[in-house]
Amino acid sequence: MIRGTVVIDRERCKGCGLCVGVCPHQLLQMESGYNARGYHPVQLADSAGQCTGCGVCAVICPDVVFSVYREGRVKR
Amino acid sequence: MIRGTVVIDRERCKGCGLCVGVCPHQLLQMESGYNARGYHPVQLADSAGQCTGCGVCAVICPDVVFSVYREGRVKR
Amino acid sequence: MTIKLWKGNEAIAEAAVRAGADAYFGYPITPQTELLEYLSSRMPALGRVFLQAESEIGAIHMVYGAASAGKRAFTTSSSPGISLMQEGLSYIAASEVPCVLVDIMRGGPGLGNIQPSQADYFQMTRSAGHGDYHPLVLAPATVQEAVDLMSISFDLAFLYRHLVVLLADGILGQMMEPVEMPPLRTLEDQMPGWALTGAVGRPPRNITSLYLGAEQLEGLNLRLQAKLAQIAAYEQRWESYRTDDAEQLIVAFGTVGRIARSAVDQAREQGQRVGLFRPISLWPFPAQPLAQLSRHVDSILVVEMNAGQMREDVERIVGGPVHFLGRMGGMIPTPEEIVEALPMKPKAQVHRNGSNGAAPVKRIKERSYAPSA
Amino acid sequence: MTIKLWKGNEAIAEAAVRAGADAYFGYPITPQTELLEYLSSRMPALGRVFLQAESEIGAIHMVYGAASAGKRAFTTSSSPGISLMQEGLSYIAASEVPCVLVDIMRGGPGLGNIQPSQADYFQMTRSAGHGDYHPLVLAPATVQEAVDLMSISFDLAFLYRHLVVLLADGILGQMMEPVEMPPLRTLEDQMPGWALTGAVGRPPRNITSLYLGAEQLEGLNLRLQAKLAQIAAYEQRWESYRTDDAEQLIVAFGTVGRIARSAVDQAREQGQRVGLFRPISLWPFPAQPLAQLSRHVDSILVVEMNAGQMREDVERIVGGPVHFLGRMGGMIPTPEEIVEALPMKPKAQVHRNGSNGAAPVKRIKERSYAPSA
Amino acid sequence: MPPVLERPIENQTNNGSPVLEPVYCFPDSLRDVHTHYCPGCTHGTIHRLVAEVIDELGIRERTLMVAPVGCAVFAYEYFNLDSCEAAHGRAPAMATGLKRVLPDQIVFTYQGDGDLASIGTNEIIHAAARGEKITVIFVNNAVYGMTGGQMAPTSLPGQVTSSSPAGRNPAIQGHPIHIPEMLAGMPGVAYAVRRSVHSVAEIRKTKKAIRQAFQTQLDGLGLSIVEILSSCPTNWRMDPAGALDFIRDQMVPVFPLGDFKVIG
Amino acid sequence: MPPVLERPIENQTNNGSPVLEPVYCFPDSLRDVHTHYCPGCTHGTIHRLVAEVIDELGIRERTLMVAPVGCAVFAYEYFNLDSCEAAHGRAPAMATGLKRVLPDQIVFTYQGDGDLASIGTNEIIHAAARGEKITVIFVNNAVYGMTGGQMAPTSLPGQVTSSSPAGRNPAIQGHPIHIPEMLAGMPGVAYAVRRSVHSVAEIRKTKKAIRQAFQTQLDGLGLSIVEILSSCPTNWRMDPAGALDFIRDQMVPVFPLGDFKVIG
Amino acid sequence: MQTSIVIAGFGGQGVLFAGQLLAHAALDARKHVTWIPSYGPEMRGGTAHCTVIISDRPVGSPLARHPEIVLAMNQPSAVKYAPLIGLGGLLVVNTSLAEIPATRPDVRLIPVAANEVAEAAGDLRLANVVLLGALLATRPILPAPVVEKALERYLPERHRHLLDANRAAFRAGYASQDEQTRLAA
Amino acid sequence: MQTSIVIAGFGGQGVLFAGQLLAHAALDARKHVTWIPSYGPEMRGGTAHCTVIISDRPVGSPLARHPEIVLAMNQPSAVKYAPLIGLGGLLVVNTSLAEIPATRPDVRLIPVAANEVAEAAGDLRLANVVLLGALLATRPILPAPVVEKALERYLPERHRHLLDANRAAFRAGYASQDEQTRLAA
Ligand SMILES: Cc1ncc(C[n+]2csc(CCOP(=O)(O)OP(=O)(O)O)c2C)c(N)n1
Ligand SMILES: Cc1ncc(C[n+]2csc(CCOP(=O)(O)OP(=O)(O)O)c2C)c(N)n1
Ligand code: SF4
Ligand code: SF4
Ligand code: SF4
Ligand code: SF4
Ligand code: SF4
Ligand code: SF4
Ligand SMILES: [Mg+2]
Ligand SMILES: [Mg+2]
Repeated sequence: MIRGTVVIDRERCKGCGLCVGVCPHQLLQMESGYNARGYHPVQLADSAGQCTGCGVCAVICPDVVFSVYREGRVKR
Repeated sequence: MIRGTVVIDRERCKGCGLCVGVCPHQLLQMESGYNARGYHPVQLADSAGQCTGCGVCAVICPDVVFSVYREGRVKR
Repeated sequence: MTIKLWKGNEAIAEAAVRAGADAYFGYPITPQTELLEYLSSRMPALGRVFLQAESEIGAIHMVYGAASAGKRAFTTSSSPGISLMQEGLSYIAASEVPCVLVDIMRGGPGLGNIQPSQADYFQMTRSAGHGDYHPLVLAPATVQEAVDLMSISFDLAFLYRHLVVLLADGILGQMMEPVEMPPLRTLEDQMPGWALTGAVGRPPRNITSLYLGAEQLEGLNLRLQAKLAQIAAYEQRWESYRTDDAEQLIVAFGTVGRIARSAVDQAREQGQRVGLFRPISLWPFPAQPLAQLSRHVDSILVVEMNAGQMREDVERIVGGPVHFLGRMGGMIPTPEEIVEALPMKPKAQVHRNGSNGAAPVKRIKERSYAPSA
Repeated sequence: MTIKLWKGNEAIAEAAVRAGADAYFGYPITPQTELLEYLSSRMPALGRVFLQAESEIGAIHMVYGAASAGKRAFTTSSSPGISLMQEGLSYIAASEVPCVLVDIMRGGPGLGNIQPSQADYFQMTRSAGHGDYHPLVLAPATVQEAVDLMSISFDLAFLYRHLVVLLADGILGQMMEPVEMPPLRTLEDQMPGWALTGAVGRPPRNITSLYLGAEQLEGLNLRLQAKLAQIAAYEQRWESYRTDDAEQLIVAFGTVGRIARSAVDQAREQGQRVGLFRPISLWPFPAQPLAQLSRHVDSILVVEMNAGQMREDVERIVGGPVHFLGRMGGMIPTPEEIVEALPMKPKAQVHRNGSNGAAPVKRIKERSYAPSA
Repeated sequence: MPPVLERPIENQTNNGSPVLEPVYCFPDSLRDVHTHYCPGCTHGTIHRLVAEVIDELGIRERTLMVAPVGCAVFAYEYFNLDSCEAAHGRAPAMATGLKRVLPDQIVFTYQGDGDLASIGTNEIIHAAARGEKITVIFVNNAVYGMTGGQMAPTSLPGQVTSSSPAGRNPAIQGHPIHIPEMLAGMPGVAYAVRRSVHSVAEIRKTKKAIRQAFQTQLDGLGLSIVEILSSCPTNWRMDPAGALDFIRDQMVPVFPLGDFKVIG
Repeated sequence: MPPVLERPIENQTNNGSPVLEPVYCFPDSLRDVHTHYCPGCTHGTIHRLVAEVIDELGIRERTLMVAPVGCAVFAYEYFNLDSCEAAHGRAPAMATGLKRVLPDQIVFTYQGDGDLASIGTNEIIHAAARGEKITVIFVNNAVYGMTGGQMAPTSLPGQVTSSSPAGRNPAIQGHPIHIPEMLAGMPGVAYAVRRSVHSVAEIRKTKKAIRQAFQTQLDGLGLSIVEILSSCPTNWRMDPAGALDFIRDQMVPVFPLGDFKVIG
Repeated sequence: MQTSIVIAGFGGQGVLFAGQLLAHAALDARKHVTWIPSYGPEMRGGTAHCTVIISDRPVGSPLARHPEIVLAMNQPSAVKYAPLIGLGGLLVVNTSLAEIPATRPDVRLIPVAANEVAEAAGDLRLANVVLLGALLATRPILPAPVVEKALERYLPERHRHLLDANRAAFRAGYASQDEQTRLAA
Repeated sequence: MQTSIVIAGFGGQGVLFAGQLLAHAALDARKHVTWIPSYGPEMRGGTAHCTVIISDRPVGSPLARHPEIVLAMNQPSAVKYAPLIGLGGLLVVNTSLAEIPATRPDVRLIPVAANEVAEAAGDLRLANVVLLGALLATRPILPAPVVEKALERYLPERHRHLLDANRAAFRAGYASQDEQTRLAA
């Protein structure tokens, strides 16, 4: 399985929760804290390194919060 | 053949000539004189009583110039 | 009768309903949307017509149609939407079909914003659209006054077979104030003698604004002008506040009129002899009363939420330049600001609240022809 | 250079072409249709853009788009069509995009007729649409002057990034007169620094009229007002004719201005000391020169083909009521009629042509506030 | 069979011939005034057809007409009906206002192609979308007649007009617009057809369609529209008969006659 | 397969793990500013898709956007493009003006359903009829979002909105309007499809359609339009995930996804 | 000196062109000049007219409520304009299509059977130019050669082949009055 | 006497209702009163505020650039309005969501952990009413019973079931200050 990760732009997140529902490995959850705009931003809980960099979180996110990274060369 | 006739409202006629072209018996022709609006109105030339009251002149006339009469009872 | 808190937009809507409105056609636009929303349930509940149009152009022509049937029809909008109605309004006025329009003004020009403004003064008092006419324009300063004026607007529209405009701004539309609502009027279904109803046993009626011959169209215009002269004679409305001994006169309408009232009180407390002239009918402008008042004061300050549109009328009527304070784009003049703009300063320096570090106020304040020339 | 007979509409169109117009968008309406028709062959022949829009609303927004690209874009219409453009014009002015509009006025209100009129004076000089601004309005009296003003209109529009309006009437559009056409200008394709061209190696540019914050929108308005003040300072245009020793002053613009010129000559022949003040820029109105002139005359007569729209400006500027002669709906005042309307009668009774049994002239002629109050 | 009035108006003796009965008379729903239409202009034909249908349905006293801006701008003076004159393109909105407050009356608009298919497209589409129970008589003569023959959205490819002097070029000015086809897809539209008046036979079919359009309204089924291909001899620069041939030979191929939607 | 940027922007080492390559980055064609859209509003999703397509086609520096009046009124602040802000409904006319004078640039409008399918129907239809070579991103959320959730011509039958408190009643307020279906019949239209953003799979399909729409313009084929079913959690009074389900369960049955016209 | 001329007739009789010809000639003669048509839908099928004003100084109103000269090409025009003619004016009337109207004593009346003269000159449609010729023979508001020259210069391309006929018609019109004038003298 | 009150917070915190409640109560107390919200798109997800003016005579401006009383329900509101408060004014701040801002010495500051108090009273969403209680305990611009009565009369139908909780929250807010006031005294 490809290994990957995501970088979360915490301040862009509006806490809508859409990404949480689509991550195939349930790696995303809402922070209890607030960001500057008063939203609970999402966070990656991937201690086991399960993220595949599949990018569906980025696809569903309306606020371009995620950058997604994957191991190895980018397929073209 | 049904016999009929038409009454021409000479002042309504604009001399467009459309009726002349459609009368199956070529009974209509333009007057050489003018009516009050400066048009050559159409006239019925039916000395032989050929008009059947078929009404196609009335159908084509854009200016409601014709009243059409036919012998006998009106069909319903 | 009970007094209740009403939101301006909803109060105006309810007042229209109680004044017997038969049909409403409108299109959403902030800050008047609550009017439409309120009517979307209220009108059908009474078996009357509510229809959201596809656009303001659609709305005004639906009103034109319903009004042509002799019904009490109205629409509401805000500045950009009003611009779109200009052609339709001109048709309505020319056809002498009665109708009522509510304009809850917002900041312009262009898309501007949704904040309060008075920058439709010209658009509404100087013939809406092309041609020579003026709508009858009423400018309330409180929600109660808006209700009261709305209550008579259909009557005026039908009396003169003319376009009546209720001209307010976002503040009046959005604010809540105590209101005593008039009762629901039940109107007998009396069709006026010009209404389109179907030509039953009478010659057909036409409603048109087309007069191909110049003499005919001049005839229409002379008829319109005569009617306008009548309206000017009978329908001038205004309020004077503490003007009896005033040395300085503030002239302001609508929301600014009520703010100026506070300014008058503040200035009086500071020992200045200030009064307020508040035109309620903007067309016909209450010219005589203002002209008369102007002869007894030393200075006149016009305050508006625009660049000085009513000012031009005031200058024409008083026969010379006046002082002016204008805020635009949704900025709302404060009573303090108005007091400060008064040309004559009080002799004693007076302590005043509210100067704690706020940014310096931008404003137009001048005494010359230049920009309005 | 050669002088040729030109029909007004076609001459204006050709002048626009020669002034470097890049794009025209328009919709047919009498009495300006020849403008569109002329350009439908002329613009493509030069590889420029001609497009008949689906409506006046479409046309003005196409102009808005093309002008946003930094091009010399224009449209033309007549009164009802101009009403439909009010929202778009307000957007254009607020976005500070330069563009040119030609309004060949016809009789109103409503559908009215297609005869000449000057009843868009208010609509054009008092902020077209909602919000605080004035277009720069130029009113030619002859076909030659229309050509001359059209020739500079794009330059003015670009200089100020503002809306410039050529305001004429059906007579000027339909008549032929000798014209000396300026040469075809070749403009280098210099894109102004604000134009939308694609953000190549620079930050993106936005053209908008939206300023959500009240302070921001007031900022825009102050900028607009400052610009208008500049325009008012630099762009006043007028003509004085035989005013040096005048006791009576006629004020008239456009077509009526040229007719009034004949009236001045006729009155002078009858021994009356009459002069003409003809504003060429209606906004900015040439206030100072008129104010100055007004101090040296005994009376002022405003003549218009409307119910007295410019009269309000004149009254404001001279500080009191003036005499007025207005014809409407396509009726055109004659020189004789104007002479007759002059308030001071000549001492000697003078023989005058043209009174052989014509119907008595209907007109508005008054000296009070009432209908314009 | 010639169109027959339901009720013969009068019997009369004509030059001593046997009793003749009127089979074709001036319709009640027209006023006996001179129209300003050019000689041979089929606006007149269409007026007559509409008037005959209203007569035959017996609804003259409850029918309201909304006239357009276009050559038919004076239609309200020619029809013997209560009527009004909408701004250019806005007739469907005005008709909506009338019909909504007078739901029992019959309301129809009479509109040209510039009026309905150019400036007023929004109003007709949304009246259709709302399913307004009105009837629309849509007269397509492929030009702006009133203003002197400029290109309309319905002008034919290649058609020379006063504003497409090189002929309408679809690559620049687009293709003609097909209104009934476009409206037929909407549930609010109950009847959408195209007819023509270029021959006696077509005129008769057009009358039937107009009748069905009004019947659709009487039955409360939704919006009904009849597009009618019509001539403009003046601006086409043709004689009246040639103009009818032009409809048949040039327009019908671009605007196929037919029923695009018939409900009820 | 996840959408892949043509050019990986940077390589970086993340927490000592092996070299990770970016497969999903912030698009060049967006500005890194906070948007005012409500949480979960798919306007944001659609913005991103459009930006990615522009990036991938390499046309950022020659693309001009026309923003609408609606919730996307500030789109011009969010896209990293030359852009302008049209009056309500008039974006296609403004785009026409731009494209006609700059035929080599890529011009697109971004419009809501109130903007395009209500007040601006005339402008979109005539841009389509003329075959303007522009691209239209049409965001249908079945309400007027910006003004607080009033009924739109696209509102569903029965849908409760702030101006149809009893639910939209087709007998009174008409049926929803189907724009791409209506435009597909016009020769000037080269690409007319409907997509949705209610799931990852649909979002990917939507992106492909947007890409093809821009390609259609690049190929000079005619007007291209992608209607996109979009959510308005705020005015629908739903949570963001529920709003996506609403699209899937309620909107798609009324607005079927699909290709109504594809040329080239 | 200022002269106002109204030319009126049926649409198709060339009244607008006759006026333009006069206007062109006036410009060639270095006069101030305006030409204005009646316009709009009432043209359609009905009557048309235009007004030409020729002057030594800039023209004020391009319209004349009481023109000095009227060329009436048909009956309705003759009826409409005869009473409007200015004091001491001139009415040229096409007797082929109009009866001679009653006129005031101060108005000079020139009847011309223009259709017949035109037909003789080669084309019935040149009645307009015939009337112009008759006018100039009666009131030399412009030198006849200038008008003939204008005919050459401004006849539209599609009518070029009728130039000789036009010239002939103009001269025939001129001659008709020349003669009459001589007779009257 | 005229008092201007601004109530500000996140959308959803009930700031508009709190203001309306005050306005209704003021009317019941036979005062002149106005209420005006912030409106438009900036409400969305962001902050909302309203202004209530209670007066003995007709209210001029329904807005106050420098309100006497501010109820700040969140951090941005506290930051925005603290410096705008009028001379000798009052700032009630919800310390559950906002830090205590720096204020001028003339401004009285009332910190209330409104979320906690509300939660204790039965519902987190009643923080607005808690703050109202605290306000009225500090500055009796209206009699507390009138406000309680207003709560009964004007609580929207769909929140009727929360009436008791509302009353409890109001009293808890009131009590919190009552106590503090006593302590401070
Ligand atoms: C707002 C507005 N724009 C333009 C016009 C000018 N106008 C009058 S009729 C017409 C076109 C009519 O064409 P059409 O609808 O096809 O009718 P037709 O004359 O061909 O029967 C136009 C553009 C107008 N009166 N109002
Ligand atoms: C002429 C005009 N009319 C009305 C409005 C008010 N208005 C602003 S946005 C909008 C509706 C937008 O709805 P939609 O296009 O569906 O976009 P959404 O907000 O749903 O994305 C309206 C009616 C306006 N600004 N201008
Ligand atoms: S990239 Fe895939 S696996 Fe990783 S967080 Fe996102 S959705 Fe989950
Ligand atoms: S989808 Fe985006 S905005 Fe929504 S919670 Fe996830 S990261 Fe935040
Ligand atoms: S009724 Fe028939 S036969 Fe008689 S004239 Fe008319 S067309 Fe000819
Ligand atoms: S068709 Fe009618 S108008 Fe035409 S010539 Fe015949 S009778 Fe006259
Ligand atoms: S211009 Fe055309 S459409 Fe109009 S009346 Fe004449 S022929 Fe008919
Ligand atoms: S109101 Fe609706 S469409 Fe607008 S931003 Fe919020 S969720 Fe999106
Ligand atoms: Mg047509
Ligand atoms: Mg929407």
